[in-house]
Amino acid sequence: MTAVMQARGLSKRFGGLQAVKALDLDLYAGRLLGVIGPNGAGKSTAINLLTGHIRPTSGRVVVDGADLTGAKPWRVAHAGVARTFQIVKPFRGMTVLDNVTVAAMFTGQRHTVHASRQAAMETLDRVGLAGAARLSPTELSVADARRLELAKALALRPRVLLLDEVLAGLRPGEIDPALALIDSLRRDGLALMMVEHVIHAITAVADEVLVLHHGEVLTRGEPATVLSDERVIEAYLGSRFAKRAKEELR
Amino acid sequence: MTLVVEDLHAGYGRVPVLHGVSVSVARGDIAALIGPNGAGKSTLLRAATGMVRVSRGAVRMDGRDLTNAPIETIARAGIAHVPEGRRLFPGLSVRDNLRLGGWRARNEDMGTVLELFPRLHERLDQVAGSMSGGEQQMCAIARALMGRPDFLLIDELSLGLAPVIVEEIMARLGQVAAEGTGILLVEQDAGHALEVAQRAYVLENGRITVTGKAAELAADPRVRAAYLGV
Amino acid sequence: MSTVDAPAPPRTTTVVPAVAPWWRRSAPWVLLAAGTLGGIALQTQLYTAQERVVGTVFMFVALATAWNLIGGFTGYPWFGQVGFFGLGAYVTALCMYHLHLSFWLSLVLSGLVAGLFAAFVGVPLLRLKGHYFAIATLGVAEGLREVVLNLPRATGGGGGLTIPTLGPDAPTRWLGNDGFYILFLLIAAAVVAVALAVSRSRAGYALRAVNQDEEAAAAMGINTTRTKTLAFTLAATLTGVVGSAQAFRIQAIYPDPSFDTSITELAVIMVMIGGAGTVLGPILGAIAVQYMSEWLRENYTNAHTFILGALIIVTVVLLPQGFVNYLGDAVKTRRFSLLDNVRRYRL
Amino acid sequence: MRAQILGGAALATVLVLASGCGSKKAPEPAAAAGGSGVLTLGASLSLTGTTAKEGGLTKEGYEVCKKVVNDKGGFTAGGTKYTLDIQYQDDTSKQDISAQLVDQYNDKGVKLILGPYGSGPTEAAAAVVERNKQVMVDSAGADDKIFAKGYQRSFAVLSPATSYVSSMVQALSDLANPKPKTLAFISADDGFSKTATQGGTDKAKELGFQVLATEYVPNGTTDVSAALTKIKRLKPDVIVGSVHLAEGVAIVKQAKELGVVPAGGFAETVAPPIPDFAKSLGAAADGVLGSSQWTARTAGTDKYFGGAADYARTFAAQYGGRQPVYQNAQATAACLAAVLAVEKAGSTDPDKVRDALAALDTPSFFGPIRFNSKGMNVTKPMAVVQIQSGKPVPVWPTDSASGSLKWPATSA
Amino acid sequence: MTQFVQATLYGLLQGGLLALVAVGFSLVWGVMNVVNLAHGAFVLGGAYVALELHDALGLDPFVSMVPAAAVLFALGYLIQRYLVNLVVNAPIFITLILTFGLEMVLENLLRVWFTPDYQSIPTGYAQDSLRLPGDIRIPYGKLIAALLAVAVTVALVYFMRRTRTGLSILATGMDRGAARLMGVKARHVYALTFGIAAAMAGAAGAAEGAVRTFSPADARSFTLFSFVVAVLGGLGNMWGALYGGLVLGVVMSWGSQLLSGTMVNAVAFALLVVLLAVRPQGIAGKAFYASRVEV
Repeated sequence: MTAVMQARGLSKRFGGLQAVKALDLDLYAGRLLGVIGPNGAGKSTAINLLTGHIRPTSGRVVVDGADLTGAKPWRVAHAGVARTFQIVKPFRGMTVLDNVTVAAMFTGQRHTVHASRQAAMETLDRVGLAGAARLSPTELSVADARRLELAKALALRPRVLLLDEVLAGLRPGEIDPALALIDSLRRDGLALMMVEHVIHAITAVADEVLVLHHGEVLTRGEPATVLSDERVIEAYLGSRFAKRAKEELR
Repeated sequence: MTLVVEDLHAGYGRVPVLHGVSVSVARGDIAALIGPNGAGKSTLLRAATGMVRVSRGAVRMDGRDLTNAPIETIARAGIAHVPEGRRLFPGLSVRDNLRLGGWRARNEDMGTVLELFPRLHERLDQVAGSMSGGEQQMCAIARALMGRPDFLLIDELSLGLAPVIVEEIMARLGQVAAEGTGILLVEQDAGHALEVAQRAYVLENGRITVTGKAAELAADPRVRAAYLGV
Repeated sequence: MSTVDAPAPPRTTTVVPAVAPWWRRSAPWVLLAAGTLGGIALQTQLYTAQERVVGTVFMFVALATAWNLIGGFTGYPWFGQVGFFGLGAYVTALCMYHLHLSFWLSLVLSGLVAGLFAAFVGVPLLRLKGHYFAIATLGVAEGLREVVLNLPRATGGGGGLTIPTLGPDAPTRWLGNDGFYILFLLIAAAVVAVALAVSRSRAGYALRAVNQDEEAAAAMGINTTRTKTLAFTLAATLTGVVGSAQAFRIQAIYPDPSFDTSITELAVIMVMIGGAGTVLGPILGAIAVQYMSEWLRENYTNAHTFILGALIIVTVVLLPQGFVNYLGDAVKTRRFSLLDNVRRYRL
Repeated sequence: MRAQILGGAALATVLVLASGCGSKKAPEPAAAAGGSGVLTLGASLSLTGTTAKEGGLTKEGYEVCKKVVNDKGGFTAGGTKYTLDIQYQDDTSKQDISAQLVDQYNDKGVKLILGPYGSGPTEAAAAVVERNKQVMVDSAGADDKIFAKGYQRSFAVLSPATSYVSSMVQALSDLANPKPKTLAFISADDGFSKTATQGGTDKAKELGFQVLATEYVPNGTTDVSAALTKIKRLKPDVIVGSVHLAEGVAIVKQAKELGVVPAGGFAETVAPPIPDFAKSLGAAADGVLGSSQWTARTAGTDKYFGGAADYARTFAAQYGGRQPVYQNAQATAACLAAVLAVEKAGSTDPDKVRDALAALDTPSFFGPIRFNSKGMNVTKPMAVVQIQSGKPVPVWPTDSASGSLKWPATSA
Repeated sequence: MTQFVQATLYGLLQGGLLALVAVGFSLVWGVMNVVNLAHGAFVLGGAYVALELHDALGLDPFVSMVPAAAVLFALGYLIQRYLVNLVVNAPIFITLILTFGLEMVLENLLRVWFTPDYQSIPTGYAQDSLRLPGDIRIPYGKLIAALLAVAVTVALVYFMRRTRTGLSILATGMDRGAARLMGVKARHVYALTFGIAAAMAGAAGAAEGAVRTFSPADARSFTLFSFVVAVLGGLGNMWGALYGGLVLGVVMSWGSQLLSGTMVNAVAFALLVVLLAVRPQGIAGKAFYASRVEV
């Protein structure tokens, strides 16, 4: 099996700060890579590097064999890579429907306004936001705003989906449906990467987990193995969490 | 001597976020407000200090009504707010940031807060924006304390900090409270907060769903599952 | 230990059709056509000088609408519009004076040159944001004026250039007040039509997305650089056409009035007062401001700039988001109080 | 929703346009036939904008004309007794508004137009006057370019732009002793100043002067140091400025600052006769030559104003003792020419007034008024003044001089 | 060579004066993100105050800088407190248009009160100059003005960095919400900032009055040059206006030596556009002003 999206030796330096260092990763169709790490570990920078929002200092990004290193974000999007933002970025002056319509419209192929609106409506239906189509994004609850963010990414009809803390701010009761939705996307054959703080969510859906620390990969592998790794516990989880994690995994 | 938030309704524009929240802190106590991101924790603090308009309910300090007073009036009344994202003055030195903290009280004496956070001592002339996250958080709290507030509201203290640093700062907060300041601590990461606090509130979707002694909440299975579980 | 269960917040569940019915979509076009016909009908009722006044109103409708494409839809504060206005004017003057080309050909060429120049300078300029974009475009406009001033052989420098409109030298006869009224009416209608088409097309979605959040827009697959540059080029082309028509109308053109910053300022004020980012706002703003300024000038010889300035101040304090946007919000929320509106934006 | 707003507003738009502009009616007759009537002149003036100051002076001149003519009981033309009325509108110093105002006067039946201030607005107004078959007497648009277009219905009472500098060059040649040999020109960068410079350099070469340099400075600048620094090396005998007030003051001021001292002195158009010039520069203004359309010593009389000195008295009486400047006088003269032409034509019919203007040949307080085939008044000489003890003193032509040229005017 | 030295010195002096005119404009822009198009009218206001004081009391215009600053401070404070503060949270263009309307009003008032005449304030010494070897001249009037420009800038920096009020202005400029949390009264601080900027404009106007002619129509060009100087120098640095003014003065002076005299403005604008394309934050600007937070 070949990876849909590949990164090799991806690095980014901001002035004196090494935000991401020599990151390698492979995203496969139908598989979900979970990325965890403390704030400032370089998780969001990694996504920005993959999607072209930040130009890497060195390293390569390849999608389907095409080199997209340093390509502009819209080119990466056209190549089938969609993303969500950690801080949701709705177009506030537009309705929810128009927000998704924009995403459905510029996928690389030409779609008419008419067709895009239809497609947008279908996507909203899938994430359960159809009823809010005419609302302003500012009127949405936190959970619905996250749904909108996801709908916008899905409307691009991507093959790779990079999720930046989509579960943040969701109530316990809202996390499970969201995970079910993500799981269904995986079954549809999307290559997924999910940056997350909610660790038990990662363990529930991830096929592989990667831990970032100070911009470097601390470890990677099966969720259970990674979460019981001593270095991860020391650097990130802290002993108290590790104890609970162990109990839960058992 | 208490800070009381009563039946507070507030939101942004036409979007209500808080639906009747009541919280109170006494001087010398620490109260923790926990809940998921987006539940309205920050909005509660912002409404209490005048940064967000209150549509119904009241904010009172020692009986004095501060509802919808201008931000600076509330600050001058003795309520300090360490806001989300710390909001240090990035281009100014730590010294100038601290001076600004003491601006209202005309307090130029940095000795007390530097004792509390000795790390800041060697950073006094460094530009605030260039420090690490933990140091910035200490600077933000020190800046708030420079105003010698009666109440200190802290938003997401642990965000982005290494657990070790969080523990260090939490310990200092205990000291601060012991000297008579009331602290309202807003946290997504409930573990530490419930350890230092006397009282705790769980805020979900703009409503208080659980209140009680911090220790009891820490033992509550639902709270454990939702906010302490892995 | 007390526990309260939170009821779930109510959710709106009205499902709306994705696409509006045809009669709704075509309504603005019908109105535009009706407005244009109304403008032609109005002509029979006007004196010559009034034709000039209303013709100037049409000119500003076109300028404000063109400005709105980049300034309103895309959110780039374009403070150098008059540069392209003057460029169009001088291209027309040069074509007609030196090359003896017909006005109509010159009109097209003016638009093209203004557009090409915009495409050329747009790429570096559109990397700037906010006030910096404003000052850079202002610099380009002032620079163009200086270039015109310093090419006396071609442009006559400060001495100006007169477009031949009489006798054997004239490639195109002057159109007369009636002719220019119709010309400016048609240009205004055409520019509004372009704005309307853009507003409802893919490009319109792209421009608004760029305005709201450029980073997110790029992540949605929008080529933001191309989108911005196209909008800028389109706005500049239309502005160049307007400048060309105005040059032919006044015949004798000089650098200072052709590159007069107050033309840009007026266009910006019209868009802001009418409502940025809407099709209707700039039209209403242009009519209101130009009509008011003309009326004040005629009736208050010494104090007209004072009164107009004061009116502008009062208007932006009461309606910072512009008339059309205010009305839209107010109708939606059923809150019409202007004092509430002021409260939203004051410190 | 948006469509409804759009609809309502578009309707409102049409209504506003329709109600605001009124309906087309036949113009009211300008004057009743026989008996008595009012002759209405229309003037587009820059009362605000860049030439607001000069527009104000022009208006004062027109007002003096109106008062004097009406105080004399008006005038008679073709058996009808007329009083004079002048309508003003602000053109904000912009040419398109000036053109619009001339159209507006035409709509109201006002066929006789008094010129605006400045060459740009005058040029725009002249084109409209020609099309509407109105008649314009130009008081302040001096650029020869306006008259090169074959217009038949615009007449300028003032001497053309080319004579502004050439008159001073002629005066230097006639009067200066020791006679200067070398000249350096500084010209503002507008059409009028450049035309004047051209006239001056042509004249200088004709009279055997050596022109060392012609430097251009931006119109209206207050910093001419670069031009002066360049000229300093050349050590000209005279520095000649073809400028407006701001640049004119700056040249003398900064020359002093920079130690640029021509052996002879300074000569400048437009600026020196304006009282502000001497007031701004104090002692440094002394000795500067200036060209003026008119002085209180200008030769000639007419039946309304008498001689130039009488005019000055009349003006001072009306404006609180202030002495007129040439911009006032040329405006009055334009109005006077219009009145004289109507009298002569015996009618207010614009075609007849035009013919009367074309044939006009009369002395006046402003000097001779006679137009050539282009409509320019080339018979009237410019006057040259020299600032002496803070006052502009006419020194050339000698027959209307009140003092003699002091030369060299500067001392190192 | 002499010519070059003379041009450079003269450019520096002119630049100092440009800096004095622009420093208030730059302050208001940097602290409040308000581009004050009425700034030029404030400068003229100072010039007319000095003119009136000279005509009535015979005061030297450089002495009049103080009363001119005081009058303009009051005017600026009131305008910000009761007008501009009303739209501070509206999109940036609204403040631009508001101050544009203000400029129209002030310019009209100046024209009605002081007539459209060109004015100047004669001084005994302004046209005299210091002679250096090689017949290089330094005019006293401009020298005093330039030195005062430097002095005022230094005083401003000291005020901003060392005083309570200055610190509160700086803090409010960086993060208004956080400053208010410190108990800083934002309305007052904004009004104070605008007042200080207007005061400096007034002082600059008095100095301009001593060295050049002026009329109400000059308001525009004062604003335009302040704009250029502020951008060249960069925002967020108190020295920015001084750098920007000196650079612009010298470049324009050199430019008009090498090129035709009418290219001066073209040189200024070319410099501006190139600098913006290469280094948008200006010569000495700080990037963090781009990420200001306002509540």
